[in-house]
This record gives sequence, structure tokens and C-alpha cells, in this order.
Amino acid sequence: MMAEERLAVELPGLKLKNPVMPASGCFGFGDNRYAEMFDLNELGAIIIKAATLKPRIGNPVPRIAETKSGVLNAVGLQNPGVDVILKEKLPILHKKYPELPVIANIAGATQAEYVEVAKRMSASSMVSALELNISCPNVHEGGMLFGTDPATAQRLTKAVKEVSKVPVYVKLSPNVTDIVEIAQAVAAGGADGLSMINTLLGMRIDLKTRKPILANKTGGLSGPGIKPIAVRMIYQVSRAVNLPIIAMGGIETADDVIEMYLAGASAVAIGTAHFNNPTACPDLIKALPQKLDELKIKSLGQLIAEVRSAQ
Amino acid sequence: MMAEERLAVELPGLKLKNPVMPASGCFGFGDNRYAEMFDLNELGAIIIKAATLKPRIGNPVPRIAETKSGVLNAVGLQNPGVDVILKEKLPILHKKYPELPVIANIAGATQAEYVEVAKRMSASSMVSALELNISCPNVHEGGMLFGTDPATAQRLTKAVKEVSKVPVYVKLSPNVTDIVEIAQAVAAGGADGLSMINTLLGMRIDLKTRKPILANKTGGLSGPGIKPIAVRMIYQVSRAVNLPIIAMGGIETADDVIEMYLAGASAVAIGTAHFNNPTACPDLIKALPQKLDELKIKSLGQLIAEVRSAQ
Amino acid sequence: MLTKNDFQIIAHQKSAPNIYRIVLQGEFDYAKVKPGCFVMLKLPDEAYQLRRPLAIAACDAVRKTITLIYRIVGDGTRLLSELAVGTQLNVLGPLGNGFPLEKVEPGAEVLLVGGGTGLPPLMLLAQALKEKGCKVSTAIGFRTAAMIFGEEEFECTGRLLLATDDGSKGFKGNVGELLTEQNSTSQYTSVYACGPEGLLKMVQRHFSATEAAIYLSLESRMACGMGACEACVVSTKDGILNKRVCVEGPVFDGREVTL
Amino acid sequence: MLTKNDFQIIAHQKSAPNIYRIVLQGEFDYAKVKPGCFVMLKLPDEAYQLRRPLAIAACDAVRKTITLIYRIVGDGTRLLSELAVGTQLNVLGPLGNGFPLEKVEPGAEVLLVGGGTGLPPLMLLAQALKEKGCKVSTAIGFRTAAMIFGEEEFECTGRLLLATDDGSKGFKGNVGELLTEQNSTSQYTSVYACGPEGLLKMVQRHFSATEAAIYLSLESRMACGMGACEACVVSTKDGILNKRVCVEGPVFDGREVTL
Ligand SMILES: Cc1cc2nc3c(=O)[nH]c(=O)nc-3n(C[C@H](O)[C@H](O)[C@H](O)COP(=O)(O)OP(=O)(O)OC[C@H]3O[C@@H](n4cnc5c(N)ncnc54)[C@H](O)[C@@H]3O)c2cc1C
Ligand SMILES: Cc1cc2nc3c(=O)[nH]c(=O)nc-3n(C[C@H](O)[C@H](O)[C@H](O)COP(=O)(O)OP(=O)(O)OC[C@H]3O[C@@H](n4cnc5c(N)ncnc54)[C@H](O)[C@@H]3O)c2cc1C
Ligand SMILES: Cc1cc2nc3c(=O)[nH]c(=O)nc-3n(C[C@H](O)[C@H](O)[C@H](O)COP(=O)(O)O)c2cc1C
Ligand SMILES: Cc1cc2nc3c(=O)[nH]c(=O)nc-3n(C[C@H](O)[C@H](O)[C@H](O)COP(=O)(O)O)c2cc1C
Ligand code: FES
Ligand code: FES
Repeated sequence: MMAEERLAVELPGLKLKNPVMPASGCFGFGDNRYAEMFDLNELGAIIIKAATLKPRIGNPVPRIAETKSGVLNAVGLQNPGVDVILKEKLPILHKKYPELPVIANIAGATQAEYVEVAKRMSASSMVSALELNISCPNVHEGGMLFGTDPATAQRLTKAVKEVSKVPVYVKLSPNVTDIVEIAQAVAAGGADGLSMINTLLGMRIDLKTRKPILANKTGGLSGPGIKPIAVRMIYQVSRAVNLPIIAMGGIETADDVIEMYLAGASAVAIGTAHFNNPTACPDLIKALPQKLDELKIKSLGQLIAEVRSAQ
Repeated sequence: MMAEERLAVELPGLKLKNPVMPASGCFGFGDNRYAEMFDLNELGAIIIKAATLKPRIGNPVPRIAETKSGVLNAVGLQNPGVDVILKEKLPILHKKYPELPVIANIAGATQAEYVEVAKRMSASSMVSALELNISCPNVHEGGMLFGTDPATAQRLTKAVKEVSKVPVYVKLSPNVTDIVEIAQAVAAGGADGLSMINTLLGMRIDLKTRKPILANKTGGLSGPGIKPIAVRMIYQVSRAVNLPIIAMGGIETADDVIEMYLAGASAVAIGTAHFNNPTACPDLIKALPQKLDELKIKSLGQLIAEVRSAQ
Repeated sequence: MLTKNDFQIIAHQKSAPNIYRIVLQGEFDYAKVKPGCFVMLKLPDEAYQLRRPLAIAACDAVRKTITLIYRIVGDGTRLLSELAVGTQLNVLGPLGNGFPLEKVEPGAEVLLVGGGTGLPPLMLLAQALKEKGCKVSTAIGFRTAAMIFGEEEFECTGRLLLATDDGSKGFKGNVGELLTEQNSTSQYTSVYACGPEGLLKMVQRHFSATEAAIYLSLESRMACGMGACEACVVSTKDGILNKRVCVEGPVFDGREVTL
Repeated sequence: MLTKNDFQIIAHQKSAPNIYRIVLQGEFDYAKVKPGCFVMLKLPDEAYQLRRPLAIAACDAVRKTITLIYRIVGDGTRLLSELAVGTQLNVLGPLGNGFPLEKVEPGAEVLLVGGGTGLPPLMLLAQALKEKGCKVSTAIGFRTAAMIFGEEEFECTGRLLLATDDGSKGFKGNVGELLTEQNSTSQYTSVYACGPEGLLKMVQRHFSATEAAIYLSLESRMACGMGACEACVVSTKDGILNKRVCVEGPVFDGREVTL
């Protein structure tokens, strides 16, 4: 089997030559210096920064703090708004990388706002799928609230599905007592897939000022320290809900990617790993075939099938 | 002020010469080799391994797996049962260290079992306080379930308080959507204090066997990787509930101890740090006075007062 | 070209209390280095998820070395200070826009103002301005004489105005007071500053009424360094956090940036 | 006394594919070291929360050195293998009960059976048994000739029975088949084994009908190493997980322990 075919995976709305994509918020709209370090065409897809209806200036600084094997961020969904993204950001990306699938992360303070952003975003031919962000811990209205109550999550998913012209992946919050319940709710709402997991709510306090390091006080914890929580949640959800899962949460190495597949994932997104290693995505894509050989796995497609049938 | 006085703290049922104690499950009943490395009398107190009504043999092995900046454990409350602990374990500890305050962690599968264990344990003159473990993720009945539903948690706390002859600290689970709600419930149930946090539910999967590394599949995640989650939860709860908090979750250094105090803690417990550093507790006790000097803090007692009044 | 290559530590010593000077040898795009540019070092310990941004204090394209000068402020810089000569360190860079040298004329009188760990980028800048034929004055301040570093570097490139808070060496007081006392506002065509926020604000105030171009090099907590995460933003005149220190900075027009 | 002291790496080389031999110099209670004892090494990277247990393969109380032999199996041992001579490593130990040497008589015929990384503790044991005047035979197995290590050590202490799965050196087959072929069951008064579970089970089966004392050294995932956390438990006859490898073990009576 050709190297490419081994890594190819197909998900609703997404024919990916490989399963590796930058996670939302860690790669902007592709308009950054990563393109100087590798060819973005190598990526399986790109998940762009959250889009809201109106421009958002985000939270005050500091927006970032370091923790052991993790990072806290409280960027606060800074973005120029869906219309500017569609008019100015995506065309640049699309012109340079016409074949690169784009997943648009969308957020809002109200259901109406989500629906409006979904309508506009999904109407674009440059967008292959939506990632419905019901799990951002860094905004004070909406955000995570939509992701912690099953009924609200189901209603929102259904409303977005009704207007969306592309498949909808719902991005779940790990800050819940029972992730399976939420996953089942969004599945009932018509979700085409799931993204798991968003960040865990955390805090660091500065010993000298006695105040939280982040201006927003709390922030979202990401990075390798949260990987065992992501693996557990994906394992639980993939056994309860029959939807493809884009896995994220601390992935750094090819081993981590395979661990997510064994938990029940169908594709992976990489966030925090970019900070230590800006070529994390292409490095993973290069390392995967050898790892598959080592573990005697024919292809990722077959691995997905084997894991599902062993469940 | 004398070095000792600076570190002394007083909590319901506990006059501690310093605020540092080994966390439940990481120090057994004091009958282990730590005593060969330092004098247990240096400790502020000791929190013993969970006691249940009947002996428990615990989960199958492997019971432990490593994660980045964390550890997963699924020991499963292995213990010889409350009566053996009272008859054989505690007398040894008490004889060697008559002045060392003992906090007894108690667990059960039903409310009746909790109540019975609490009754027997608290009747012992060797026990200064109970730590009501409503948050163990590694047992299949009871355990964490008591800690994820506010009404259940409140009822259990009340029932245990009715029979306990010593103050009751309720140990909260971080695996919940809203920790403040649970803390308020156990406060309403009459808790004298809180212990925060127990472990987060996680998993690691072995790439070769394709099975979870832990025989129990999931385990509880502890260690420095979870500290930002503990800090956030303690910060939120200390602002909502007027109860002293014993903080735990990734504490390794004197800086970490102060960070917990700034979040709202009154004492600290150390678990995972023992594994890399068996003298973690006495090392912290030695390091604290210098850290207080550096940060111009007169005493921990005063720090608690300042933090509370700034809330 | 932007690269992340392993460099080797070829020299590493203490220059002042808590201040270290490290020389790294390796390949990167030396032609792109301008004064004010920085690199991001990966710490050799897996618990750390963020690289540490440090300004380039000296740069030798022939020997393929860069010099960084850093203060121990936390765990990362402490770990750095313990690394032995011979150790490999991964260097991402060169990053950032430097000071806009093309805007200053040979022969111009320029002032550099620095404090704390704001000095390193000014060292490379002083060198470049001197090579361009400018008349360089540098005003730097320290708490006390024992803390001074970088004195020789700035004496080589022009006039050095030194202040210490306790007067143990040079002018007694801070750099702002030194500048006021010297009545030095009008002769400079450009002023370049790097250091703590208080110092930068003082420079803004001190020179706002003059004709001088003001350039401030800022610090900000960074995650990616690539302009992708929006962690490092600062505000310009319009008051919104719309400029990224890692790509639009770290040097900003001192008349536009809001501190 | 149990200590956690910094030792210095004074030698470190590859002995076979993926197998490394490391010599550490430092202070600990050398008098307490018995064959079968182990140490727990702290990895020099903050992301790792657990020490790595490794058996003591050789021990020199005069030069104050211990020798460990390890296989790279995961991230921790890989990191270990990259450490240079001169580096400090924190050593917790000596830990565990060793093989009960007091129970064997001088002149007794004893058999050591080992595979994989079960060999290191047997090296120290073979030495001790030889010094005691026992007649030591050692049966060890490898996948193929290129993987062999420890050959000289065991040749020095008595008779060596070597097996390789592919027959590239010594007996063709595994150690169990080698013992069956040699018909060697009855002559030994004690049998000591360390290695993969399959090998230990084979030894249990092979010698259960004999009079020989059977001692098995077990591995188990450990957290504290101090008998406090109950992570490392194994079952003895009564079928419950009631013995801790780190304090009651790692050596157990092969007729009692349930694998
Ligand atoms: C463009 C730029 C150039 C810099 N040049 C220099 C220099 O030449 N010499 C020097 O000594 N320092 C310089 N700094 C500051 C330096 O980056 C920090 O002192 C250093 O990152 C602290 O790391 P730490 O692990 O010791 O501190 P910790 O406080 O433990 O670090 C925790 C996190 O906060 C970040 N952080 C802490 N303080 C700062 C700060 N002042 N600025 C930015 N991030 C910070 C760290 O990078 C890390 O992500 C520069 C910063 C920037 C943005
Ligand atoms: C008493 C004792 C003595 C040992 N002596 C030796 C020896 O002399 N030479 C040698 O090569 N190995 C020995 N081992 C096994 C050795 O501890 C593991 O191979 C090593 O810990 C693997 O670490 P890692 O980080 O490379 O693997 P990882 O798989 O990345 O480690 C993850 C975690 O699992 C644990 N772990 C993984 N495999 C084992 C194992 N087989 N036994 C116990 N814990 C394990 C690690 O300690 C760590 O906590 C011994 C084990 C025990 C319990
Ligand atoms: C700086 C930063 C910004 C983020 N912004 C967003 C965002 O806008 N929308 C979103 O759904 N997730 C956002 N996330 C979460 C990531 O997409 C991802 O779910 C999470 O970080 C876990 O993956 P990781 O451990 O690989 O980073 C952000 C994460 C980081 C670190
Ligand atoms: C091996 C192990 C066993 C534990 N057993 C118990 C237990 O019996 N009862 C309990 O309440 N908590 C138990 N815990 C949780 C700890 O007491 C503590 O709450 C948690 O580990 C967080 O602190 P740390 O990060 O310092 O380890 C255990 C933790 C570990 C690592
Ligand atoms: S650090 Fe990420 S945008 Fe500047
Ligand atoms: S490793 Fe903790 S009891 Fe053995």
C-alpha cells in the first residue's frame, strides 16, 4: 500500500490524505509564519480559529501561562468576525492551498448567533466542515455553558444542523461530570462527528502579586498533561455514540496519535505541541508510516475498523 | 516569631504545627519505609489510606501508569477494613508517634457503610478527624458517585456528621461540571472542612496490547499536571463556601504550597510528589520558612487571614 | 528562512548577580538578524511546553554564533543557567521585526535607553548604529553598582550615561531622573528603549513633546512566536489588542503603542 | 539505612542491541545490598513522576559503585541511555529483599535461570553463590546470538547453559526446552529465576515435582517503592494481592507466588 493511502481517512465532509490537522486557535487562519517552516499542503486539513458573528478583541493580557506539561490560555476567541474571515482570511488561504480542507470553528454568545455564523460560514465553498465550539472556557457569555447541559447542547446542535450546508462536528467540553451524556445529546441533535477535547478550566496564581497570572483569572488547560483525560473521554464516548471523533488533547508524538486511535478516534488535531515544535504536524505525518510498520498496522482505515469491531 | 509558630495552623479538630501532611493512599497507615528516611513526627499530620467496613483486596494489577507530569492509579481502596485498622494499624502508628494527628480517610459502597465506618473510626482516640472520600474514581460501587450529585453528597455528609465524634472533612471529586455546587451541598450537610482535590478520571492505552495499561481500564490522574485544575477549584470554592480547605493536587515545592494558600487553602496534602522524592513532606516543611521570608509573609495564619479578607 | 535548529553552547558564564551570558553556535538565517530580533529557546525538559523568548545581544555570521544575555526570573531561566558548555539547545528564529535602522541617517544623534534585561537588544543596536555612523548615547540604570552589566559594550559604541538607584556608581537615581537632570530631550533624532514597563512609559512621556522618533521594544508572554495564537498582543493607538509582539513587534512606534 | 543520594555516572556503554550497562558511584548502604536488591532511579526530567526500578547487577563497597544493566523499553530508559558520563543521577535504595542466601549450603548444586532483563540480579547472585562455595549452573536464553549479554559474567561463576531461539549460538530453542533436553531437574537443591513471566511459569512447572527450593524474582509496576501505595502487589497462595514486590519482594518463594 502506498504511504499516502495508509494514512488516508474519510470522515463526513472530509476526504483527508492524512489525519493530522492543527487544532483551532493554535494556527490562526493559516496567515502566520508556520508557512515559512513547511508546506501547509502537507496537512490533512486545517481547523481555523473560532469565528464569531461580530469581531471580538479577546481578553486582556496576559493571556497565557505555563504549567507542568501544560499551558493555560485565555485568548478569549479574538477574531475579526465571520464576514471578515470569509472575505479576507479564507480567500488568502484558499488561493495558496486550494486542496487543503478547512474546518471552521464557530462560536457565539447565543443560539441565534451560532446559527447565523453557521449559516454564513457553511455557505462558503472554502469550508468543508464546521466545528461547533460549545466548550470554550474563556468567554463569559455562551462558550462553555452550551457544552455542559445536555438539553442545551442538543438544541443548539439541531439548530445549527438545520442551517449548515456542511457536516457539523461538535467540540465537547471536558469540564463535565458525564461526557457520554453530552455526546449522546449532540448525537441526538444530529451532529455528524465530535471533536474531543477542548481545554480543562484551570488557574495559576502569581506569588508576588497574589493574583491569577491570567488577566481573565481562569484559563483553559491544554497539552500533554491532559492527554490521559482526553483518552479516557474518547474511549468512553466512542463506545456509547456511533460518530467519528477528531481527537485532541496533548498529542505530541506518533505514539500519541495511535493511542487516540486505539481509544476510538478517527482523526487528530494538534494544538499545544506547536509551541515547542512548530513543525509538529508535518513531523507526525512523516513519523506515522514507520510507527504503523512497527505496530504491524496496515492502514489507519483498517485500524479504525479493528478498534470499532473490538469495542 | 519562632519558625514553628509561623507554620502552625489550626483547623477544626486539628492543631497542626505545620500544614504539611501525606495525602491518603500515598503513605499507607504509616507502616512503611518512609519512617526510615525521616521522623514522622516532623509531619503536620498524616492522612491514612481509605478504610472500608470490610477488607478490600483492591483492583487487579497493573494498578499504576505514568503520564506526562502525572500518574494514573487504580489501587481500588485496598485496605484491611476498619476494625483491623483500628486494632492493628493505628495502635502501631500511635505508639511510635503519639503526638501525630491522624486524619482517617473513609469510604463505602452505600451510605450505611460510610456511616458505620465513620462511627467506628471516629470513636477512636487515635483519630483527630475524618476525611470523607466521596470521590474515589477507582471503585465500581459508591466511590465517585457520592461526589458527583449534590443531593447525594449532602445527604451522606449529614448522615456521617450525625454519628462522627470528630470533625469531618469532605474530599471532593474534580470530575464534576460545577464543583462549587457540590461544595455548597456538603457545607449544607454540615461538613467541617473540605479536602480538594481527588484525582481526575483518566486512561492510558498500551500500543502493543491495544488495551488500557491499567487492569481497571481507567484510573485517577494525580501529580503536577493537575495542579492548575486544583488551584482553580480551590479558588472558586473558597470564595463560595466558608470552610477551611486542605489542598492537594500536584504539590511539589514551597511555591506550590503558597500558590494553594493564595487560592484559598488552609493546609496541604502531598501525594504523587513522594514517588520522585520520598522526603517531599519534610523537605517542604524545611523550605517553607525561607519562602515566607522571601515573600515577606509573617506566618501562614496571617496569610490565610489576608487571602480571605481580599476575597 | 525561519528555522528551528540545534545550536551548541560554546560559552556560558555569569555576568552579574542572576545575569548570564550564553553563546550558541549553529545554523540559522544570520542575514535576517536585525537589532531587536529574538529567538525562542526550547528548554531541555519535557515538562515545559513553552519556549523562552530572548533577544539577540550579539551575532556573528562568520563564526555562526549568537549571544544571549538573560536574567534568572523563574524555573525556565534557572534550568537554562544550569546547562553546561557542549549541550545542544534548540533555537527557533530569527523572530520579530527589529528596530527600523533604515529610518536613521548617518551622523544622527541617537539615544538608547535601557534597564534590566532590556539591555541585550540595545547592545546589538548600538553596534549597528555606530557602524552606520550615528552618534550613539546610551542611558542605562541599575539598582546598585554590583548589578551592572553591559558597561563595556556601550562604552565601545559611544557615550554611556550610567545611573544607579543608590548612587554607588554614576548618577544617583533612575534613568528618567538622569535624563531630566541632563536636560537631554531635544538633541536626539531617534530614541530607542527596551526595559521594564515603567522605563518605557517614562521614555514615552519624556520625548512625546520632541520631534524624535521613538521606538520601544516590548515584552509579552508568548506561546507560538509565529503570529498564530494571539497570546502576545498589545494595543496601539486605537486601543484594541491588535498587534502581535512576536510578528509585528517586538519593536513598536512609541507614539502609537499603548502601555 | 535507606537513602536517596546523587550518584555520578562513571561508565555507560551499550552491551548489546538496546541493552546498556551503567556504573554509578556514590554513597549508600552497601552493607544492605543482597543479590536481588534493586534501586529506583529518578529520571532527570520533570515530566516523569515515577522512578525506574532496576536490579543491582554488581556492587563494589570499596570503590562505592553499583552496576545496573537495562534494556530500552520506553521513554524513561531511552532518556537514561542518553545520559553522559559525569551526569548525576539520584538513586533511592537499596530496596527490596534479595534472594535468601542463608538457606543454601556451601557445596550445594544450584541453578540460575534467566531471560531478558532478568539477568542483572542473577549476576550478583551467581557471584555470591560462588563465593559461598556452591556449584553454580546458569541457564539463559536469547532470541539470537547478536542479542547475547552477560556471557562472561556467568562463565566466571560456573557452568553456562546458553540457548538461542534460532540456534545461532548454543542450544536451539528456549530455556525451558534446554532444561528438558538436559533432563536437569533433580540435581539442584535450589533454583533461582528472574525474567519474563513465561520463563518464571516454566520454572515453576519444571521444578514443582522436585525437592528444590524455588525462588523467583518478580517485576511489577511501582510507584513508591516504599511499601506505601499498594501499586506493586502480587498474589501468594491464598489468591489475594497481598504481597508488595517492593518490600516483601522482589524475590518470592516460587511455590507460593501466583503468576
Ligand atoms: C521579545 C522578547 C525578548 C526578550 N529578551 C530577553 C533578554 O534578552 N533577556 C532576558 O533576560 N529576558 C528577555 N525576555 C524576557 C524572558 O523571555 C523571560 O524573562 C523568560 O521567558 C522567563 O522565563 P522563566 O521560565 O525563567 O520564567 P517563568 O516566570 O517561570 O516563566 C513562565 C512563563 O512566563 C513567560 N514569561 C515570564 N516573564 C516573561 C517576560 N518578562 N516576558 C515574556 N515572557 C515572560 C515565560 O516565557 C514562560 O512562558 C524577553 C522577552 C520577550 C518577549
Ligand atoms: C524490582 C525490579 C527490578 C528490575 N530490574 C531491571 C533490570 O535490572 N534491568 C532492566 O532492564 N529492567 C529491570 N526492571 C524493569 C524496568 O524497571 C523497566 O523496564 C523500566 O522501568 C521501564 O521504564 P521505561 O520508562 O523505559 O518504560 P515505560 O513503559 O515508558 O515506563 C512507564 C512506566 O511503566 C513502568 N514499567 C514499564 N515496564 C516495566 C517492567 N517490566 N517492570 C516494572 N515497571 C515497568 C516504568 O517503571 C514506568 O513507571 C526491573 C523492574 C523491577 C520491578
Ligand atoms: C492558545 C490556544 C487557543 C485556542 N483557541 C481555541 C479556539 O478558538 N476554539 C477552540 O475550539 N479551541 C481552542 N483551543 C483549544 C484547542 O483547539 C484544543 O482543543 C486544546 O488545546 C487541546 O489540544 P492540545 O492539548 O493539543 O493543545 C485553543 C487552545 C490554545 C492552546
Ligand atoms: C497511589 C494513590 C493512591 C490513592 N489512594 C487514595 C485513597 O485511598 N483515598 C483518597 O481519598 N485518595 C487517594 N488518592 C488521591 C490522593 O490522596 C490525592 O487526592 C491526589 O493524588 C492528588 O494529590 P497529588 O497530586 O499530590 O497526588 C490516591 C492517590 C494515589 C496517587
Ligand atoms: S506568541 Fe502566538 S501570536 Fe505571538
Ligand atoms: S510500589 Fe508502592 S507499595 Fe510497592
